[in-house]
Amino acid sequence: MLPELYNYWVVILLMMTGFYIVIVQGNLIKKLIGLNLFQTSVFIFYISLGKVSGGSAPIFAEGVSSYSNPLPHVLILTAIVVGIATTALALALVIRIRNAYGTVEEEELQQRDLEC
Amino acid sequence: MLLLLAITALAIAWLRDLFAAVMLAGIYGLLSASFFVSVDAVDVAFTEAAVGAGIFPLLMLAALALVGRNEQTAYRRPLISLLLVSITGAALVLGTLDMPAFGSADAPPHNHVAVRYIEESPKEIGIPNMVTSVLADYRSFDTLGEVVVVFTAAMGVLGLLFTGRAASPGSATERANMYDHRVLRVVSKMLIPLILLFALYVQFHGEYGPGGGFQAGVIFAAGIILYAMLFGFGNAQRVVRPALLQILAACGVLIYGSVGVVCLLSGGNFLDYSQLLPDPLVGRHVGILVIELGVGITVASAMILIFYAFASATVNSEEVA
Amino acid sequence: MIALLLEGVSVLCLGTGIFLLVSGGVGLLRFPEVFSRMHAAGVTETLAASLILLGLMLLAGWGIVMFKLLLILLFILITSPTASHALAKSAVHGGLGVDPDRNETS
Amino acid sequence: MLTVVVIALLVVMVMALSRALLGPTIYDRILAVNVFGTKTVLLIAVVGFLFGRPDFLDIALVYALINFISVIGVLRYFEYSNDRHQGDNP
Repeated sequence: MLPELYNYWVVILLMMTGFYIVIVQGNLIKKLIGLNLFQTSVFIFYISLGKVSGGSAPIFAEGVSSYSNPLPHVLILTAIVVGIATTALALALVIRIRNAYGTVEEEELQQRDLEC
Repeated sequence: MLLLLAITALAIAWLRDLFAAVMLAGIYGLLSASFFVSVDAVDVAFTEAAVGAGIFPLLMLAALALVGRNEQTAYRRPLISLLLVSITGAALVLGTLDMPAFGSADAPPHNHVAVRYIEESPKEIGIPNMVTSVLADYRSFDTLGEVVVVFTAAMGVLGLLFTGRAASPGSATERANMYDHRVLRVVSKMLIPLILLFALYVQFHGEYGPGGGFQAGVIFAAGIILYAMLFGFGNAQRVVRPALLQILAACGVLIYGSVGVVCLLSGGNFLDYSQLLPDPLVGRHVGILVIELGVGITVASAMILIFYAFASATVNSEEVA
Repeated sequence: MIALLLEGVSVLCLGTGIFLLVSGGVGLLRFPEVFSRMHAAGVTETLAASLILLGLMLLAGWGIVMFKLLLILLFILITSPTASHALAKSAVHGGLGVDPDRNETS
Repeated sequence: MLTVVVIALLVVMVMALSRALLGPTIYDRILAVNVFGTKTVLLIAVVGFLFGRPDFLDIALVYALINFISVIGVLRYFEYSNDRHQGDNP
């Protein structure tokens, strides 16, 4: 029972690291990296759900009997592209914040916000 | 393989210098893509490699060029958050205890929906790559939504950053480090046509092997970005004009939507390709090909536009700073 | 007979490839200075990679697979030296220059 | 035989990763990423053979391509930020 679930525990570890980075780190860019970490761990979780041991990649070929489940792959394909689109937008926002406030650290942002 | 992933993730958390964190994010993307290959997720590995290990670090670096590399503030209240994180982690681990074993064939998700797709899709659509058949045919409406998402993201980034003033080819930074890339420029002159050709290859054999519109678009954009990096943004913007790209991004989405409308006109419901041609099977093939083309054009031009926006932001802020 | 010979040669290629790989890896870790590490990494990237790919090609036999492997081999042989060249150039440019008169690496 | 190759590749990747983690200068890290990328290309090619699915090689080719572009990107960025801090370059 233990060795099979190893995969899911590593995914949870990655998720928690990403979560930790987002909470603790002050720098906005570092938060984005943490967010990306969190996102990739969700992808890994979905794909490892779809794996059938002994099944090969979901491309129809002669002499291959069992396939891995193709459905999570489709889901994750869409999710990766949407993920990169949102990260690009977030980075653009960070740059505009930098131009406006002159800093990217969370505390200074709050202080400057209170002042003006 | 997963152990390596875990180590990289922990290292990223621990590192202070942003530059090193971005480098490790690149390695993390590569590692997760190789994990996807070992778990038979071929298309996903393709996309994750092209996006997660390719475009993501490039975008982060472009942003870092503007924002500065070091991270001043120390950690804030690390212990409480560590406690919070470990509690949620424990709760999640509890959740996984009764999940099916990794890779077990009789797990619930495998034997209801997937069986129908694995059996029917080669017969109904006749292309070996089931992932593309589901992506482009059964679920093509969602893919349309996704293409629109990429398009709006590019427009959003343009709105935020792009000031339209293209970097003049002769500006100071261009001429300054023009001289020291002699070897790189010669090599990339050889490589870039190969890269673009490979992108087209990936685009059009999406039905038979791993590949498809997204991956092709990202590789195409990576080729152009390489050109822009080595030959300066002024020349790159002269070669691939931003205005042209905006039109291209729009017409990619247009192609996708118009295929749907054509199916509507010829009697089927929206995006049902079997109406396109008298013989339904060939109709589906044509439909999928055109859809992938539309997706490829939009993704490629969106990525290049985003990169131009970031690049023009660096040039402008340099004059301001 | 030919198959056996091919098999033998490919095993030989893979064997030397692995040996070079591991020695380069160890070199990467133990060398004191950036440029000597770059040399060690260069060994693994070019020679070991092409040997392993050659071994795979022999295994694959004629056909589309061999062509793809050839493509990958060519691509690696073109890109990795250029990448290390660019890396060395920017290392020197970035102030890490190894002044020639200092013979022993600190 | 192929499994031995896979194990050797994994060992070298761990070495490159450790070099990336503890590398003193930035160039060590870039070097480690470069070595890591090339080894992943080989790993995918060998794994493709191990499973008997030769169509994995497209992914290996994409890896090599992306690895080259990210290394060039990093160096280009690094030179660019040097120029800005020093004002004019030599």
